[in-house]
Parts: sequence; structure tokens; C-alpha cells
Amino acid sequence: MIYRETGVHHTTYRTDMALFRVPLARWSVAGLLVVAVVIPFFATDYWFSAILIPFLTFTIATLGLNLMTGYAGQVSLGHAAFIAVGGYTATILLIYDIPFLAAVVLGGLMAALVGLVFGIPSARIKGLYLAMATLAAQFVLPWAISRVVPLVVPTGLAVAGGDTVYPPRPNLFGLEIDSLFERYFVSLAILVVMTVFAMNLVRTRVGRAWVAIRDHDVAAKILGVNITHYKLLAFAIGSFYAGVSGALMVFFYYGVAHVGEFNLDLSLKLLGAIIIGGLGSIIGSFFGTAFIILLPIFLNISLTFLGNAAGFQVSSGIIAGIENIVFGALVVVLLIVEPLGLAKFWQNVKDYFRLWPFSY
Amino acid sequence: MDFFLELFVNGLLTGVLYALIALGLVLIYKASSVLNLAVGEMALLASFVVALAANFGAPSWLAILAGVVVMVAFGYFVERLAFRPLIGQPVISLIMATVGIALFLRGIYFILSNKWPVYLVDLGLPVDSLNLGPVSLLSSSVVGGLVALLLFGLVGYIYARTRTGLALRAVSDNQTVALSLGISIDHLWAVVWIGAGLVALVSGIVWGQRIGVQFGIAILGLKGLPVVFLGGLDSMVGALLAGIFIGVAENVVAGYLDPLIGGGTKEFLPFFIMLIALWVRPYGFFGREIIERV
Amino acid sequence: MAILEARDVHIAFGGVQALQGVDLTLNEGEILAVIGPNGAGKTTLMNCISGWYKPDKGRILLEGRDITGLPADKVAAAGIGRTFQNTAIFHGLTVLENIMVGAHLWMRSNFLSCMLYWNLAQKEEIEVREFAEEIIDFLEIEHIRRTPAGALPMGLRRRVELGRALAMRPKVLLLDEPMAGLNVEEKEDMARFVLDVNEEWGLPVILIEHDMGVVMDISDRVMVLDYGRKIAEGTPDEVRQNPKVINAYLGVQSEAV
Amino acid sequence: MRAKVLSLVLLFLLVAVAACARGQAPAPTPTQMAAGEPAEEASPTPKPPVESYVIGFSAYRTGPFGRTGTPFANGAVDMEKLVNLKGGVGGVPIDVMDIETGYETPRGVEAYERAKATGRMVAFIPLSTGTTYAVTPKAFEDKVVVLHTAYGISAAADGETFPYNFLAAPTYWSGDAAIIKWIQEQEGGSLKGKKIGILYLDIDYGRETLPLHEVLAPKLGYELLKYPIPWPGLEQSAVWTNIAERDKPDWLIWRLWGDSTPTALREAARVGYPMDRIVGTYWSPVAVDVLAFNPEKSVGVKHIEFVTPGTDFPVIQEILTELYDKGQGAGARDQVGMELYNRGVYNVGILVAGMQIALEEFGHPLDGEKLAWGLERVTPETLKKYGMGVADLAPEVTLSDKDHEGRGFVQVVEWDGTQFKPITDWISGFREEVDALVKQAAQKFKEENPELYQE
Repeated sequence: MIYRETGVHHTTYRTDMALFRVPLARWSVAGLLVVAVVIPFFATDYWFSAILIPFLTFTIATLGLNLMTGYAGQVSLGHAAFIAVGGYTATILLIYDIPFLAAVVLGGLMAALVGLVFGIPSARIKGLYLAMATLAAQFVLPWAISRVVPLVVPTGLAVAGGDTVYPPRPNLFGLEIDSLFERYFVSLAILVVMTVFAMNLVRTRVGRAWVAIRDHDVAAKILGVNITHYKLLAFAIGSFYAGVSGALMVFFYYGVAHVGEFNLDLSLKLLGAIIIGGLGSIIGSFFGTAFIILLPIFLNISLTFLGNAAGFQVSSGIIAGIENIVFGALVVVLLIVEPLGLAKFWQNVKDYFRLWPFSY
Repeated sequence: MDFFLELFVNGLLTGVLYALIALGLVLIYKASSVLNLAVGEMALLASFVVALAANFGAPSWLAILAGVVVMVAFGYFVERLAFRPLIGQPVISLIMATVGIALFLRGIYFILSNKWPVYLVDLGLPVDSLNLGPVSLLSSSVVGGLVALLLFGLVGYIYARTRTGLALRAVSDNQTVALSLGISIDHLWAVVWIGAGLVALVSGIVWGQRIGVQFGIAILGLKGLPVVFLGGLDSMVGALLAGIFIGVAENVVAGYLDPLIGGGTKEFLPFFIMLIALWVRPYGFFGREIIERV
Repeated sequence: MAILEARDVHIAFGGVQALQGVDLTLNEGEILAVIGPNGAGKTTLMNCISGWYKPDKGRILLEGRDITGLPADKVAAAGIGRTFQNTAIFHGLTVLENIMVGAHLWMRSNFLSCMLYWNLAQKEEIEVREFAEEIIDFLEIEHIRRTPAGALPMGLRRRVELGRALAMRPKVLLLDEPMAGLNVEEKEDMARFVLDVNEEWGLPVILIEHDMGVVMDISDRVMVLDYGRKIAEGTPDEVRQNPKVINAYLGVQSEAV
Repeated sequence: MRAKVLSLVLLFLLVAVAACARGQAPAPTPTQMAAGEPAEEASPTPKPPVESYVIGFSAYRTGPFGRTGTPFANGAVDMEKLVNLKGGVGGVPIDVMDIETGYETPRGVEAYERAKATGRMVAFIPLSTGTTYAVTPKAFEDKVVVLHTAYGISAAADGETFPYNFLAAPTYWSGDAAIIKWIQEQEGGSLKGKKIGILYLDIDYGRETLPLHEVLAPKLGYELLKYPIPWPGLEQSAVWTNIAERDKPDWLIWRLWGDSTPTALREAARVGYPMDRIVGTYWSPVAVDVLAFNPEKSVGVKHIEFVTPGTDFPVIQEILTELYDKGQGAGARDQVGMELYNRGVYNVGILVAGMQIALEEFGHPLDGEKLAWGLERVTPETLKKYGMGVADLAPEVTLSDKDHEGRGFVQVVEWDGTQFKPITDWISGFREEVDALVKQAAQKFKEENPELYQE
């Protein structure tokens, strides 16, 4: 957040090591939370369903991927498959009357377990070769889901062989989570908790070990870090986040578990989100999600808007084409201009204000 | 036996075409350690351009020439505008850049195909089915396979016998050393991207004959991935052999297993083979192992 | 009293016999320098000791306990800390965090408590922070504690690496060319730190170094490797006089000069 | 340089956000469009009571199915223009919000919400199974008609369970039942001992009719052979070798979609499987698939239709003369009259018919609930009267509050080298079995989603 260090002195390590060291940072985080709480009172249905809720749910997934890939350096091309595992598990558990929160957590745990299994090759291989092993997850898991789900779900939309499942409406301690407003707040609360967890992880022993492995695995091992253990932990935690976000996507965003949504495209998008947002940066995950998930929508709307303002009758196909071109070019330009991602750009802004107004 | 033979031969031909996609990946990886995820989109654009030109009544040679011009220009500009400024960036950023380029190419394809829908690369090649004894083949596949092998031979020759090839081998061995020997990396990257564009042109035409000019060609880029990982990211021979191996294996296994277990083996098998290969030989069967030094 | 012993270590890569029956003894509280021409097998010996290579033959004992063939992280846990010839700091971490990674070994909080930053985790983090600050004070790098390590010049990197190894609270410290690429002032600083580590912390040190002046000044004993064999061992003065050494190493150098 | 680029990006983002804050894409407003056109002059009504009626449309001219999505989208947009040229719905123009989604469900959901944000959306055309699944529960709440012609949720044929979902076209089950019926006729009335293969994409859509065949096969005595094709199905030679060398089925029913279809055609030609023994479902092989393989070699291949392809209909002719001759057509002229194009026309047409019927009863302003009421009164007669010519394309649709399918009549069409031509009248079959499946599936949906039925 905004950092103004001037005049701030810590007298104990305890305060110096707090999550937000500077009062202003604390205040701006609090301010942001207030905004997040106030927004829904003004948001329209469109903002809820098309922008806010997808942003919240996808961000959890990007956070997980960033822990796994950005911090621990384990590139995954199968994140969407882990999302699917979490979403389906949670849905099925909800059908079997498991309480909402437990279903979400168990969905995450199931995804973590599966992620762990696909993370095993990381003990021997790394980089692109490991990415390929996770790509296999993207092909194997949906297949497995479409075979297993019809066996477990007592009902199912299609009469036979159906892997599309509508979850029952979740309820939290007896209160039905129904309106967009409630969905927003539950997602927001879970995202905040997950974000705090992620921030705690990366500033402590675990996070340091991950970055150490990412930056120099030989040195990390020789310093006594059990590399295999921490790589697997990264897979498990990253997939856990994916699973939780999958559960929320199914419950609050799509309203249905449909295996077709969790495809390779989504995996690539999430990977793009963390690269563009900033590898190894929590706030980068937020920026990246906004860029990848929301920018195409913004582009589409504004191109249509501009086209009309200029008096052109443009077919939506042309607009979509331009949208793709602009988006693809933006990705490349951004990588050239700011290779460390939007988070670095943000950091520059912060640094500028660090000692403001006495920046000499 | 006939059954097996037919599966085998058809798998073989498909495999050569997989190898063709993989060749585009290997070329770029060898020179710059980038996994080019836009390889499918490049083929798509190439086949679309050729098909469009043919659709407008251009004779075959002119249509192909149009494709060559577009792909050379593409290779040159993409290196110039996107990859040269990215030199020195982490590999993952470079890969992401290829995803950006893929989106860019898709956009162009969408706009053009919306205006001029074309369906097929029609170069007047025979499309009849061919019967070699008990085995039925598509003549276009046979032609495609031969073209692919020819291309492999050509690229192999360039690598082995020409000055540029020598420089390319030097760069793939060690970039810094090659630089200090006065080899211009910029120049080589441009050559490689243009080369990859031309390989994409060939695979676009061949696949466009097989499955029509359609978005599916872009998806085919994925099929190249298990192939290169099995063969080793930096080995052309590996790409060829792994392509053939995967083509044959998936076809034969799917032919025998599908009726038994209810299908689905075909899209998986390459990835299963790849997973196992990654366990047994983490750097592919022809790839170079990365030895870590402290 | 020997704290670390290597007995008859052999290792070969392909056809190259990198080490052929090397013995090494490190006594408590001493600085042992290992010298030898390039390719003599010094770093290979370090890698064998720290568990990165598994010797083909021979044993390595730490305080009498056999640590041969243990994975590197277990060797580290047993009490061997080291630095690297080509610095291997973690670019993405700050100096402070780099040093705290060194403390990873003896930290006990698991990922769950880290996630919650609760109780044990917080207490331990603060404790490690205090310890890390001591090291930072000791190495005189307070001003860069929050700088990303990737942005540091070589001299500071070497210092950070030393700090990181110290944070492991090792029983033995292996320093692989800690002065390579440093200028004269930095070398002096580094030599002073090595001596302080040895005296104030009471740590036995194995030092690989090319700079003969430094070696002769600060080491208690010197061991000379050539072509994977030990050709001499003794006090600096003894080694200096040893004709084999002069021939194999100093001799070559003086001829070249 | 760096700062400049970044500020440009930021500026662009600002514009985007500003545009977004309006909550809707200001898609081509039909009022502007119709301005100055003859229709406007003819009707002296000073100001329409409502600005327009919005039909949300998740179109895809891009993405993996862009090739097949394009003619459909163009048909829908052209029909919108034609309807507005003719004065819209009781003087109110319709606004087909053609939002590109690339066949992605998140974008489809966004399109739904964007159209809803206008406050005037009466209907939504999802055009993808995933989007249909995702918007259906929303439609219950928003009371907006979701029109999914011959795709989406087959159980929605049960209008009592799905008050706002309309197929207005046969379900997959009706389609396959009709195919079996037709094959039975071709085989002289008996299927005993015949082998019928189903070549299907191994996803929900492909698998959907298997239960029907499992009921019908023992009853009629045919052997059911299953050929699943894994997604995306660009390489199928093993399956086809099996078909040709081992099983040799008498007929093949196709349930493919998109890029897998031309590949299947090519493989059929390779192994020499007779084209005239292939009968596809509504979505494969369509004209664009055949063109992507080889028009001459595909002669005889068939699929079933719920609208008649071709240009020999007044409504299509009007589109050609009023729009394409004046250079205002949405797409390529040679795609007009393709079955996918005509389906787009039909989609908008049937909604307009429903609106006109509702208008007679309620007057302006209309909403989704009134539109649903109107659609439930679509019969061949009312469609003729209100459907602006689409009755010619699909003459046998009869909807009611119980039946949102419309009796499930299909037509078998055959490729003659240049286009698909109908070779049968409107047929249907095995209604009892199909109805049982619909009932069963609808019941399951009801049990799974009790909260949609509270009140």
C-alpha cells in the first residue's frame, strides 16, 4: 500500500515485523477494505455478476498459482484442473449435506491432495519439463471427473453420464447465501482470509524457503531446506487455493459445476495473470487477475462504445478480433516495458511516495 | 494383421505431421530457449493466407508465395518488435510473450475470416483415398508426410552444412560464448523466426488440407508439446522420431483399447507417454541433460 | 581434537578422477586453508563434504558421526554451513531474508502456524529476526538490510552469503573462495570477518582461497591439493617450504610470472 | 518512452472503465439505425412507448467455434435489422445485443448481465451449453426468456419445470428418436440385426442421447455401437479404422461439433464409409463443415434440421434484397441460407412472434414474463401471423405452457453437392420414450434445485 516511512520508528521487532509496518499502509489497507465493503451498496447486478464476483473468485486462484509458480518457482499449466477438482468436490459434498464452509475447505483439501500427486515429478524435473507434467493434469483430471462424478452424484442434470451438476444453495450457519450481495461478501471474506494467509506464508519461514528454492535450489538445499518437501508443499497449497476458488466459482459465480469451464485456456490465463501482475507478489495477483479476466471485457465494451461514438456499425466479430489484437499486443508491450509486472509498476509509484513530500 | 497395418501406417503419417509442428517448436527453442506457444496460431495464419489467396483465384504457386511473403514478414517483425526488446528477460516472460503473439494472430484471423470465410486450402492436390493393398490412406496425407520429411531433411542440411547452421549450433550450445565469437544473436533470431514462420507455413498447408482451415489448427500446437518433450526440446531428430512414435502409439493403442474401455485414449496417450518419459528420462530421449554446477 | 574428518575420499566423473584418496582433518577452533591449482579438486572436496556429491569411496565424519552420502539438507542439519565459489544468494529476497533463510534449519514452526502467523511462528520469527540482526551488525551491513540481494555488488554479496551460513549456527564453516572478485579493501574486511568468526564464535573454518597472502596470514594450517591428491599439509610456513608445493603450485605460478 | 506507453495504457483503461460504468455496451441502437428508413416514415407514431426490447445474445464469431458461430450470429443480426425495418414490435424496435463471447462461459455470463443492465432485456440467446447452464437459474429469478434452440438443457422441454427456458425446437432426444424412426423406414420397417453406431464427442453433449438408444436398441432389435471421440477430436483415424475394418455399422449417427466434423468427413472418405449412411444431429455436419472438407466427396451426407435451409423463402429473400443488396448485411452473402444462418433468423423470429402475441394481450411495455406467455401461444397459425415469415422455415412448432419444445418435429436434409436439401417431411418418432426421459430429467432438476421453486 502507500508507504510513508518518514517519522516512523519501530522500537521492537514485533511491530517492525507486522504485516503492514507503516501506519499509513495500515490505514490504506483499512480504507481499501472499507471501499470493498461499501461498493456493493452501490453496485448494480452487472457489476456483481460480471466484474466483482468473478474478480474475487479468480483472484483466489491466482494467489495460489502465484504462491506455487511466482514464489516457489514450480510452473503449473494445470491449475484449471485443480480448480475443477475443488469445485466438484465441494459441490458433491454440499449435495451430501456437508455445511458450506466445510465443503469449501474440503474441496480445497481434495484439490491439494490431487495437486500433490501431480507435483511428485517436481522432485526430479523442473522448469518447462515440469510444466509439461502439470499439463498432463489438464488432460487427465477432466476426463477422470467426467467418469467419477456420475457415479457419485445421486442426481445429475443429464440423465446418464452427466458431469454437469447444480449445487444446492449454500447456507452459512443457517443463513442462505442467496443474493448477489451475500455472495459478494462471503467471497470477499474468504478472499481476505486467503490473502492474509498468503501474506503470512510468504513473509515467514515457508515463503523464504520457497523463494530460496526458486532462486537457487542448490544453495537452498545446502542451507538445509528440504527441497522436495517444500516443492510438494507449494503444489499442495497452490492447489488448495485453486480448490477453494473452484468451490466459490461454482457456488457463487457460475452457479453450476460444468467441467468444460476448467480448460487449458483458463490455466494459461491464470499463468498470464501472475506473469503480468508480477511473479512473487501478492498484490500482483490482484492486478494480474484484473488485467487478464476483466480487461478483455472492458476492451470489448469500450471498443463497441468508441465504434458507436465514431459512427461505425461494427460487427461484434470485428470488435472481438480487435480486442484480441489489442490484448495480445498489450501483453507483449507490458512485458517489454515492465518485465516484473504491474506489481513492479506499483512499487515504483510507492517508492516515489515513500519519503514524500521530502523526497530529496 | 490388416487391421494393425492400417492403424500403423495411418499413425505413422499423422506422426510425421505432429513432428512437423514440433519442428517449429524445436527451431525456436534451440536458438532462444523459448517455448513458442504461438506455433499453432502461426500455422493457422499461414494456411488462412494461402487459402484466401487461392480463393481469390490465385494459382497455387502464387498462393504459396503469398504465404511465404506473409510468414517471412511476420517472422521478421515479431523478432524485431517483440523478441529483440525482450532479450535477457526470464524465460517465463518470453513464453508469455508468445501467448500474447498467439492472441494477436487469433485476432487477425478472426477479423479476416469474418470478412472472407474460407474453408479449405485448395491447391489442386489430389484428395482421393488411396488403397495400398489392405491399407486405405488419404493421398493428401501421403503428400503431406513426404513434404514434411523433405522439410526435415532441408532444415537438417542447413544446420549441418551452412554457415548460418553452424552459427545456430554455436548459439544453442552457449549463447555467451557465441556472442563473444562475434555471432550476431539478433540476426540469428530473425533467421530462426523466419524459419519457424516457413515451417508453420508448411504445416499450416498440410494440416489445412487435412482438417480444413479452421481454428483447430491453432489447437494442434498443443499436440506438438508432448512430442517435443518426449524427443527433447532441442533435438530435431528427437522431434521426428517422437512425433512418429506418438502418432503410431496413439493410433494403435486407441484402435485396440478404445472399444474395450469406452474411448478417450487418444487425447491422453501422448501425455501419459510423456509423463512416463519425464520420469525415465527427464530431458527427453534426445535432449541434453542440464548438469548443475555449484 | 578433530571435529571434521574426511578419510580416503574418491570420486570420479566419467573418466576423470577428481579426488583420489584425499584425507582431511579439521581440528576444533582452527582455520584450515585448502589450496591448489585450478581443477585440483578443492570445490569437489567441499561438495563431497556438504553432501552435494556422494563420494565413490571413503567416509566423512562430523564429530565422529558418519555423514557420508547423506542428502545435502541433512548434512546441513548435521552442522555444516558453507558459501559458494560463484555466489549463490537468493536474488528475490532482501538481505535480511537471505540471512533468515540460513536460520531455516533450526526453525520449528510448520506451514500451518506460518499461515496463521500465530504463537510459535510469531515468537520464532521474532527470535530469528533478533539473531539475524546480530549477524547483520556483526557483518556491518545494517544499511542494506531491506535491499533485494540481487541488487548488491559482489563484495556485499559475499558478506551476505557469509551471514547466511552463520545463521545456520553450523559446527563447521566451509568457505569456497570467499574473496574471489573482491578488491583489496573488501578482501581485508572479509579476512577480518573470517578471523572474527573463528575467534569470537569459535567456529572451525575450512577456507578455499587463491590469494596466497590471505591464506598465509589467517590460516592455522594449510592443505594442498593437486590433481585430486593431497600433496602437502602443515602450517603455512611448512607448506611454503615444501618443494612439492613449490613445484606443483607456487612453482608454476612463479614460472608464469 | 516507458512512461508514455504506460500512460497510454492507463488512459485506455480509464476509457474502458468509464464505458463500463455505464453498465452496458451501447450496442448499435436500433432507433438510430432505423432513422430515416421507410418504415419510420410509414408509421407516424410519434414516439415509441419503450426505447427498445433487448434480446441478449452471446454470439461467438471467434474462438474455437467461431467458424460455426458466425453464420448463426449473422442470421440473428440480419433478422433484427429486417424486423426493425418493418417497424419492430408494435413500433418498438428490437435490439439484439450481439456480444462476442468466444464460446467462453464467463463471457457469456457477462453478456447476460450486460444485456440485463439495460433494464429492457426480455430474452437471452446463450448459444452455448455452458452458458445455458450458467444463466438458467438467473433467468428464473430475473424472469427472462432463455431461448436455446436444440441445444442446452433438453429437460427444458418440460415447460412446467422450466418456465423461462424455451427450446422452440426439438431436443437432442427427439432428434435421435426421429433419426432412428427414419432409419427404420429406410430399412423397410425393421431394425432387427442392424448395427447403428453413434460417433460422439466424449463430453456431456455427445453422451446425452446414449440413454435413449439404450432404451430403443433392445426394443427395436438394433445393435448399438459407441464411438466416443475425445475432445477436440482433430485426429480420429483409429476410430474409423475400427468402424471400417471391424464393426462395419449399417448406419452412423454423428454427435460431433465444430472442428471435429471435417476430420470425421475426411476419415469417412478415407475408409470408404458410404456418405449416405451418415446422419448427423443438428450441429454436425453442417454446411461449413462440408465446405471445409470437400463438397463433391460429401454428397449424400445427412443431418436433421429444425429449420429448413435455403434461400427460397420470402424472409430470406427480403434479407437479401433489403440488406445485402444495399451492402448492409452482417456477413458474407454466400452464407445466407445456410442452415446455421437460417437458425439465427429463426431464433429472432420466434422471439418476435412471441412478443407480438404478447403485445396483443398486454400492450406495451413487454417483459420476459409476458414474452414467455406469448411464446407459449405459438402455433403454426400464430407463427404464420406474427412470425414475420419464419413460419416458412419451421412450420410445425406448437408450444404450450407444458411443452416448450414444440412437438419435436425434424427434417432430414441431405448434401447435394452445393447445399443441404430436405429429403423428408417433418417427422418425429418414439415420443413416449422421449417424453419419459424429459420427465425424468426435469424431475431431477426440480429435486436438485428446490430453492428455484419456492414461493
